[in-house]
Amino acid sequence: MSTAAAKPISNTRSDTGIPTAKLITWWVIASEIVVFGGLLVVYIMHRLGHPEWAASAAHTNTWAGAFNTFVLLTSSLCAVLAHQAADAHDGPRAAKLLRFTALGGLIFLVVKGLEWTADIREGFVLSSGGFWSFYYTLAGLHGLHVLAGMIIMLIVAADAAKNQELQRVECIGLYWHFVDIVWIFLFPLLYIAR
Amino acid sequence: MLERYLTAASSYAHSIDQLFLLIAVIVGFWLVLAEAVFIWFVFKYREKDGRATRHITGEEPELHRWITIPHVLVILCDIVIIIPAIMLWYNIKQATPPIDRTVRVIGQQWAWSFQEPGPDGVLDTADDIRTVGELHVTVNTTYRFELMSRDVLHSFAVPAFRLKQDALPGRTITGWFRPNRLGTYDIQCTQMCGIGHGLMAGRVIVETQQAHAAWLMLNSTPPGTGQPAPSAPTAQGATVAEVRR
Amino acid sequence: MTTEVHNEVQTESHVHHPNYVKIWAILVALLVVSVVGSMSGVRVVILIAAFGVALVKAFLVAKNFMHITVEKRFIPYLFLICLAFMVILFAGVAPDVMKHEGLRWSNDAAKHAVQTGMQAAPPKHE
Amino acid sequence: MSTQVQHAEPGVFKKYFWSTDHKIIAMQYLFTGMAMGLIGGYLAYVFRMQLGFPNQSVPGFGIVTPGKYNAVVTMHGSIMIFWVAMPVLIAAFGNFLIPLMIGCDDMAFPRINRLSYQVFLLSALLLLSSFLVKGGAFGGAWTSYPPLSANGAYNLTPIGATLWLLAVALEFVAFLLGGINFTVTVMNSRAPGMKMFDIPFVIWMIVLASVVFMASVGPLIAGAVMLLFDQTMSTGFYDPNRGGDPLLWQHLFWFFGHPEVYVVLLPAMGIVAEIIAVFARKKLFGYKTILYTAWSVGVLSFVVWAHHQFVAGIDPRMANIFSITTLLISIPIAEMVFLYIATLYGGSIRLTTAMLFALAFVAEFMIGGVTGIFLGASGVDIYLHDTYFVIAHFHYTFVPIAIISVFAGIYFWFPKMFGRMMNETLGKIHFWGTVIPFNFIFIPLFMTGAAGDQRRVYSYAQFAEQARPALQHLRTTATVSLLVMLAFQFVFIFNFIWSLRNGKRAGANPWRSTTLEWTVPSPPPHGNFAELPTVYRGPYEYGWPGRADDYWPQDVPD
Repeated sequence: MSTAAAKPISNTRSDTGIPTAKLITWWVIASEIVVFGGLLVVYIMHRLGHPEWAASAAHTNTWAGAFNTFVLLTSSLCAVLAHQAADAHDGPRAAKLLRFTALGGLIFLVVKGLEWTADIREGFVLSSGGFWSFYYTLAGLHGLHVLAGMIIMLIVAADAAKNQELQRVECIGLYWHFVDIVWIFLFPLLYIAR
Repeated sequence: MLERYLTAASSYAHSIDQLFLLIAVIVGFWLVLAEAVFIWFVFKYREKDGRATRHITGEEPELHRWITIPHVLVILCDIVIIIPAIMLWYNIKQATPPIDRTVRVIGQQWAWSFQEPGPDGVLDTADDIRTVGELHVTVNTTYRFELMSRDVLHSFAVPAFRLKQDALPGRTITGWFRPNRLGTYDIQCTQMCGIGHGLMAGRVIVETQQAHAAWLMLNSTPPGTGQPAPSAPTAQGATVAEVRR
Repeated sequence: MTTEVHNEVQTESHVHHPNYVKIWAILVALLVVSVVGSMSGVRVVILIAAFGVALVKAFLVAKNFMHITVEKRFIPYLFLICLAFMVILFAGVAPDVMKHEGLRWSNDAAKHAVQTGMQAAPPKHE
Repeated sequence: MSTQVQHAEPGVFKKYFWSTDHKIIAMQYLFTGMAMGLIGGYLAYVFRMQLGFPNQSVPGFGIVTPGKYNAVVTMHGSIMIFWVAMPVLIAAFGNFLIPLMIGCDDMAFPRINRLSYQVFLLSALLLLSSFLVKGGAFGGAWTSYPPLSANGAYNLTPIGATLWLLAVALEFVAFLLGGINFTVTVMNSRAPGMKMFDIPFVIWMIVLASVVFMASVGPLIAGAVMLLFDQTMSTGFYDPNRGGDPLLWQHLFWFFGHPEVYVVLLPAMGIVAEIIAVFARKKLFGYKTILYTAWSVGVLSFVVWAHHQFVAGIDPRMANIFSITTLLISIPIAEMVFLYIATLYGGSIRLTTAMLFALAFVAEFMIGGVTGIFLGASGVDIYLHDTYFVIAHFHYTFVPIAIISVFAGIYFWFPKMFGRMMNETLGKIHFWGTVIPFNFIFIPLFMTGAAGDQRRVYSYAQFAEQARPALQHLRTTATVSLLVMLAFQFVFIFNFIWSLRNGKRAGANPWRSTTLEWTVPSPPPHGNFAELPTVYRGPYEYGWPGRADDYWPQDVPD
């Protein structure tokens, strides 16, 4: 999507005062809120209805979760700094910071991979009980968003390095902060509450 | 009004029919009125040369009145409908009249099986009568039913009783009915339950005290015989019983 | 026209940047708090450490990193409406799914699962 | 059409299949939707034949076994809602009308728009492919309630069930992409001077529908993932014996499923509003009031979902709340209809085919609306739930929405789409041949429903009360009427194709309408407007006193 084709005029108008790219990002985030929101609502009501799941929840690795939270928070910092750089029309710096952010995402996914391998070694798989089904589904859905975010971020970074499409830096940043916020809630729900 | 289409054979069937009639009258009035005005407008304001159209925004108070007045009336009609509707719902699905006898209704792919408490009137005792596809009840007796499913969703529906309740696997859902008319009536499954959905029929036989007593005597055998034939997949079949322990 | 709009909006929305690194430091501190809190056996402390802190962190990120407070009003409202719908969903579904018993119904299977589960492994913090 | 064009040489392929032009994408959606509509109609023919003339070999299909019957009804429902109503009403008309009516050259994100259609096409092909797989197409009803849908041992169509789920999920993705694009375009890309209340009503409705869809579908997407895992990875999200709950899916499905009804209703209302205004030569009666009622419908639609589940095993106390909200939503809908009728008042009504269809929408939709009251009243719903009364009710809403209003829209915008007029005589034949049989299909079904006919049953032979000859006559009547209605659709198809080549050439503004799409040549060139217009007034300024013309286009300065 990053090939700089001739944009329609409709894309360059801004009746709301919000640039089009930013506006669609907000709407995408809104639609993601209800996807994650729905899944979380369902998980929470099951968790409240099934106290016995706490036993399974006790097996999750709080330290891995905490470290991943730290990683995401840091990558969010990089993202917002990249946005700052883009505002200052410093494309290369923005690109560098975006790549750092994507690196954070990579670390996050690696840690999650190791964590899951350990869980599966212990015999906890997707189908071994209610808690684990939700654990893998929630974290997996979030992980997919991290992955997607990374890919888009690298594409945006490639453009930004050439000082092109700098407005996209802020958009992908917003999306990344949203993914971060989702994790901020997943962390206590999956790792702490027991 | 509904009796014209199907006999009413339970204590609350008639009140459902009455509510149906009430709603039919109210909404029928509105429908006829609206359609009449609509057609009249289409005819009266058809294109005629020499008559220009009028520029009306609809904000003019003297015109907008014609929207707000029916608007308020609709609200009133809604209230007139909702109150009896909820009262009826309360009487059928929430309030429980004094129960004379309890039967268990079990849905499975693709048959209804029933557990009658037998002469001692207590479920899960040796003299229970298990039947498949046939429920024997006594007229003018208030029955409590325990509804369960062995596999997928089913819906226990007796149109003549105006009775309908879904059966969910893993759950026991109770309700009541009071047959007040002798005869044999259909039992349907009204929830899609697989390829046999259209074959999942049963009969409820409303009989007199004496007839029912005779039937009890005849069939009250130790359990084991008359067990409902388990239908594929049987794996889930056990769970209901297991959960009951 | 477009570029004007861009600049206009962007400057307008970032007149003064918060110190992002400071915000980040606060977030990390809160993270530590929640982890430490979760180690304490007390249920109330855990819940506050877990979810109270999570709310604060989410707010900080939304405010300072996403600049949602200086964005056009209807954006935060849009998100709040979406969240409100989720609350409605919870309110409508919980009576059937979260509860295992209600008026004229009882979820025997779920009760059974809870029962056996609790016998198998009584959770620590119950 | 697009699917055929794929095989043509790259030039044509790029023009008609890979294009990012909103008009081409609209045509892709329109023709795909119409093709799916033909399939849906054929399926209706199959199961109506089985019901009307039980257990006889259906010409063009064969013997309808119970399993095939379930698959056919399931696919009919899914296709008509997700692959006909949605793509034609929202995507096709939305894509075609939004940029033209708000006065810009294209969607804000043309490539996302193209992607949206491609995902949609993929979902359609995925669904159709399920007819060919082992076990056949999914037969667990369009609501796909678990455990039946979750367990191949129960539904006996393991592959079909998964394909159905994937297809629906992809379709949701397609409409999320499209809907968000629509919303952003209308919010940001309007012509200078077009304020909130200068936006044509149909555009408002399409955007509102997109937003309602976006906000309601999320939980179901999550739920679909869970169901997919239940089907393929042996999780137990909906399995009561493993800590799951079958009721959960019903809640997630209807939390989306009921707003979905309004997602397709509102654009239909919008199309009808445009046409009534033009051919009655009248400003919409209380434009703002209609808008407010539409908004309140959109909001209320989120709090009524469980009225689909009154007897589904939800806590009976909850039913009371949802019964009240359900009757509440009847108020704004009723007011909308009143306002449409009031728009006719004082007008000068020209009964073109488009207008006839638009008026028929209002007349028929009223019947669908009032019969909904029976079902919203929880007490009566105990008896009517899952009977043919329900089927007749929602077909009295969905046929006006997905068929009648769509025909109205096509007859109305055909000149703009293809530069030629459709034949009015054939159009009127098609109109009467569609609307009259339609009533004779579903009025008998109201009766069989009142007599207790339950849904999704391939034969009533097992049920003494339902097997009465009187009821069978009603079913046969419905079937015969359907055959008549389907036969008359060929008149439309002929008219459509014939008019493409031989129709009378249409000028830029054949209906003497005020909105912006009529200010450009028919068909509009790439980029739509030679110079982008400026808007000076609301969309429905007809019959201004003291003006030569009885209409005053939006882009003409005073």
